[in-house]
Amino acid sequence: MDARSKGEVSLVDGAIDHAALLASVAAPDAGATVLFLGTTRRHTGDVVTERLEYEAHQPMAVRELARLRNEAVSRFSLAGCGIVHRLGVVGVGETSVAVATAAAHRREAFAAAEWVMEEIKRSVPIWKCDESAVGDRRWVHPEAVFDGGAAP
Amino acid sequence: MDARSKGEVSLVDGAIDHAALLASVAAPDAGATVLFLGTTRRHTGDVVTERLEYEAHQPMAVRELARLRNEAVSRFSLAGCGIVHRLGVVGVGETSVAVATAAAHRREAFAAAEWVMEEIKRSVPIWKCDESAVGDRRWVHPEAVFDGGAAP
Amino acid sequence: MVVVNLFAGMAESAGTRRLDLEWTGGSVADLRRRIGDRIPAIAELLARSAVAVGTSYAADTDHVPGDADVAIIPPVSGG
Amino acid sequence: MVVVNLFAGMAESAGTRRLDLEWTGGSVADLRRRIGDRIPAIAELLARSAVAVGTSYAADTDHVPGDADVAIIPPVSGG
Repeated sequence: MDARSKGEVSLVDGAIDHAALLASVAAPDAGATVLFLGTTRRHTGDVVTERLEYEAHQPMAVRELARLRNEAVSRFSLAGCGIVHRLGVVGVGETSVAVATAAAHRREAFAAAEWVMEEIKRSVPIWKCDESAVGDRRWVHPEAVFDGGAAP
Repeated sequence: MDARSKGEVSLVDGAIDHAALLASVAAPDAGATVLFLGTTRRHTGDVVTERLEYEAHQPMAVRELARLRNEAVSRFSLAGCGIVHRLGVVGVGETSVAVATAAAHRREAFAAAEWVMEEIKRSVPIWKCDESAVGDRRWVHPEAVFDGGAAP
Repeated sequence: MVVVNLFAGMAESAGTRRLDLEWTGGSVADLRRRIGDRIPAIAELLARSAVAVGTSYAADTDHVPGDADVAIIPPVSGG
Repeated sequence: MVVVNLFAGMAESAGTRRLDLEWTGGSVADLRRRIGDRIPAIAELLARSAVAVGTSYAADTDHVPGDADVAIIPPVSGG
């Protein structure tokens, strides 16, 4: 981890403290800070979601998140980057993932936060189970072939 | 203003309450929320900034911010959008502008926040004065010809 | 009489935030010339600025009534 | 003996989060076949999954020692 950049990665069981995450990436040479929050939404097409449940291979997920964080720092010249993913049950309107990036200029801060989110969805061993209002449970395993991009 | 979308615009004299701004755009069908914070940074090239001072044509700035907010809501199908710009003295590490966007999907939330920031810098009658550590004061009026894009 | 409101670097260069000018009506272009003649120090920045009559941006050919409240909007730098 | 850890929809389909298989060593491809034969209900998802030996992703030709701890990583859906 780049000693000059701020922020960490973590998996948490309860509500994500996004104010603390923002504070953790603050730096005097950061002119731009971006916070992304992924929240459980009620409707996806015709499907009504009641809550989501997240599960992870925790040691691999933490390591992969740290790798993404460090790659984002060097790729986008960030002053800070932090990622928090919540596990367990996440109700509608609650936050499952938070990414904060800080950079000298806004383009890098935006691009880095978007890139980290793309990569989380592509390569970090975390899964969600969609629980509908009528009680159906469905683990989500997208059909696209796992491309091994996460391999070292 | 679209009655179904959340969030407002404002000019404030003190610290920006970004947690309140985030909360103001929350919506059950928003799966993605982006918060952008523009903060005063210490170094710009070789120049060391001590603090910035912002001034606005307040009624025109509020009206222009509201126009941008509403255009962002319709252009990016946002569930919510809020903008706060601080006026007066803003020290290093303090936030001068905050934009929050909420959308069903992250691409729209990111794109809208970036677009709003571009437009704020292009068209809203707010000006900054850069005060260096050695006491120089310099109002910033970029050389590019004002293109009248803000005109109705 | 027209009231001309100045902001930021323009107010600093002019040494005032408000100019009161005798005015019986005319175009925005006419008003620009009057302001530039009165305060040459701001002529260069004025040429790069927009003009609002009331709180609406106005083109150089637009009319400025005799009792207007006008704002000069130099290039912006918020954010 | 190899310990195979299952997650998410794969654990749900298998009815367990952990399989203990007799194993004296072999390739990842061999292990995939053994798992699929043992629990046909997860064969389709297994074919779309990555395999980690310890906490490192492994290719089908990689060796899985006789005492390995293995994780099957089905397509991810975090975020």
